[in-house]
Amino acid sequence: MLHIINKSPLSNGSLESCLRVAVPGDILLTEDAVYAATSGNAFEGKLREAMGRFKVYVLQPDLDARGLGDRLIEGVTSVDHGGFVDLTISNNSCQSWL
Amino acid sequence: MLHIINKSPLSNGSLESCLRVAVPGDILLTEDAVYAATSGNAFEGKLREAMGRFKVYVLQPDLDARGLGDRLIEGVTSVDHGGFVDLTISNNSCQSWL
Amino acid sequence: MKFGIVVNEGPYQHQASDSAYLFAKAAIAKGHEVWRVFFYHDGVNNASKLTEPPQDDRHIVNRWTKLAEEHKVDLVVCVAAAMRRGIREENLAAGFRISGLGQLVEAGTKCDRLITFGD
Amino acid sequence: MKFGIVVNEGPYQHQASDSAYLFAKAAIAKGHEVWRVFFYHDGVNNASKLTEPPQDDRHIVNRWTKLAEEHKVDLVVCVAAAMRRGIREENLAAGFRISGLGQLVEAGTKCDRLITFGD
Amino acid sequence: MSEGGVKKFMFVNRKAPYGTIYALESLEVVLITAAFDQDVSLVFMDDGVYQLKKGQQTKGIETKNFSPTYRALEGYDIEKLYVEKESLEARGLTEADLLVDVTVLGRAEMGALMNEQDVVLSF
Amino acid sequence: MSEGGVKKFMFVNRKAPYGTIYALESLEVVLITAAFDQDVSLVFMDDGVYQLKKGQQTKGIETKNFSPTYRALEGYDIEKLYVEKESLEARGLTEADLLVDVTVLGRAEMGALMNEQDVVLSF
Repeated sequence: MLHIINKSPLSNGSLESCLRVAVPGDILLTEDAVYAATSGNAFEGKLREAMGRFKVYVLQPDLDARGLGDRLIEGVTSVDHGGFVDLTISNNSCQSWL
Repeated sequence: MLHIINKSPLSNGSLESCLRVAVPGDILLTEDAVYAATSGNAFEGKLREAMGRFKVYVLQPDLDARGLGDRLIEGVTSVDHGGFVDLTISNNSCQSWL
Repeated sequence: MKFGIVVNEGPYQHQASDSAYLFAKAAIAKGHEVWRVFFYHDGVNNASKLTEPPQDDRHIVNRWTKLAEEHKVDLVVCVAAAMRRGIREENLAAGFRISGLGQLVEAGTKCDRLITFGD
Repeated sequence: MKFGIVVNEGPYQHQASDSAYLFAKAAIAKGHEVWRVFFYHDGVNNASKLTEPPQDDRHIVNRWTKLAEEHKVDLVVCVAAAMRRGIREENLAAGFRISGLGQLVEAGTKCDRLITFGD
Repeated sequence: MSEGGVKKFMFVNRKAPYGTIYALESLEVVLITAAFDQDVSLVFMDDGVYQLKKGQQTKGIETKNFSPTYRALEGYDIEKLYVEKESLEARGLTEADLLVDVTVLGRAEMGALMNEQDVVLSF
Repeated sequence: MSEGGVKKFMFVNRKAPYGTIYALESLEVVLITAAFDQDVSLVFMDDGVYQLKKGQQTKGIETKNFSPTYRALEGYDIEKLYVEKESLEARGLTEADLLVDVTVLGRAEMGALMNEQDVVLSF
């Protein structure tokens, strides 16, 4: 299952809820959730821990819009909107943690 | 200053940000923030600590709507919408932590 | 006391508009003046006269109109936000008027208190 | 692949509608079908033909209309949500149609994937 | 996908009632989905567990109390209601506080159940 | 209130750009408020500090990049820009990452500044 998160982890609990409950699989960080994949962010430790269980992707156009293209945590995979589409296909289902 | 919070402390960081920054004064919990004033909630410890510095109010109609009228933490003062109006007057200014 | 109120969210989706209305009603009941309500961001959607909620639900738009009529509350819809969201003279409910952000600043300067309701 | 998309938020206020559009465009560019976009909750506000954003900004409503015309995407607006928010036939933009929640369920049953964009 | 065109639909409710409309509109689509003879599950986690709290009294906010609808779900053969244990505990609630009978699942069981679904809709 | 009908207006920005419209609409009302000769302060805290990040490139999301507007504020005599130190640090950012010169305040100083205001608008 592909888990899609769109909220900053420093103001909203969606990513943390996903990490607490979800069976390990793919996570895509979009919109304001891309901040979770930037180095130096207070959530970095939790994300690195999650990367042991989940494969983490970030939507690059959303990261670029926010001026953080050069801060991506190593090991997070960058995708464009086409890659987003591919992820929804390679997984049998998807869930948006709104 | 009256600080108005309307988000649940378990999904959103608004109340915590207010407690971190605000000069001690009055806090009014409205809408989904009323959950912060209920006993047994994981935020209870932080709220009790804040009550040493802030005077905490809760909007009773919002608490009743959510079926938690009987769970109010002792020491939190209940007000109705008229009491909300009075609080904006007894304070020189107000800030909504949206 | 003279109150200004800011509403940042549309009707029904968030509680903001309900909370703002109940605050305004309580202030008036206590003898205060609600001088202006400024509808900003998605708040402009409170002003659509095409709104038709289920019969057993509150009619948020008509409630504002009635408040304006009975208590001379000035209901101002932010023009820039309204254009972005399809609120214009042709679908504007009674009691509302469309104007600029200067009306919000004016509410800040002229009212004793300005209270914001949003998400 | 056959995709269904759900949009829960109105235009401009949240990024949801932008993200949904870019996803739809990318899916089509890869040769997939976007069978239906269902506009739910405040998402119905994407369908107002009265929308007029600043000239230097994207026109979210017209973008959906164009996508529907060029790629036969079925744009469905939830009737109950639309009534609550003042979206009706008279202010409905081209390419959209108003229908019931059954259309969302049908998208879930008939599409290979259903992706939700919201707040 | 399951046999005969029936899919597993899960409705994940993570938001408190009244602060936003999602809880109310979720109920509407759940009823329609059941009418289409799909396999329907409702999940309540995070602040969504508050939707099921007994004793909601909405007169003071002049809004319709829709919580009795949860009790009516059974009449539409919607019987799979799951609540996440950790979310309930973090809010000081127990099953006795809830309007309806539910199945309480630990977070791992909840995750496994989500993973089996064909369509997940979030509210 | 300050003398001569001038009030202290503070605009508190706590949300990230692009995910929601608040940052953009905040800029519009800030400019108008300055045009009305009021005392204008801008605060950036929590995810609001991200609004000032250098290097925003919005082509890939087909949305207007409004961040250059922060640089134009000075031309309208809007010079009181405050950033909360703790919010900046929690996001791994420093003053060198920001588009404009700001005054960095600790949380206590920020609280004291808020307390002096006549009108606080939140975005």
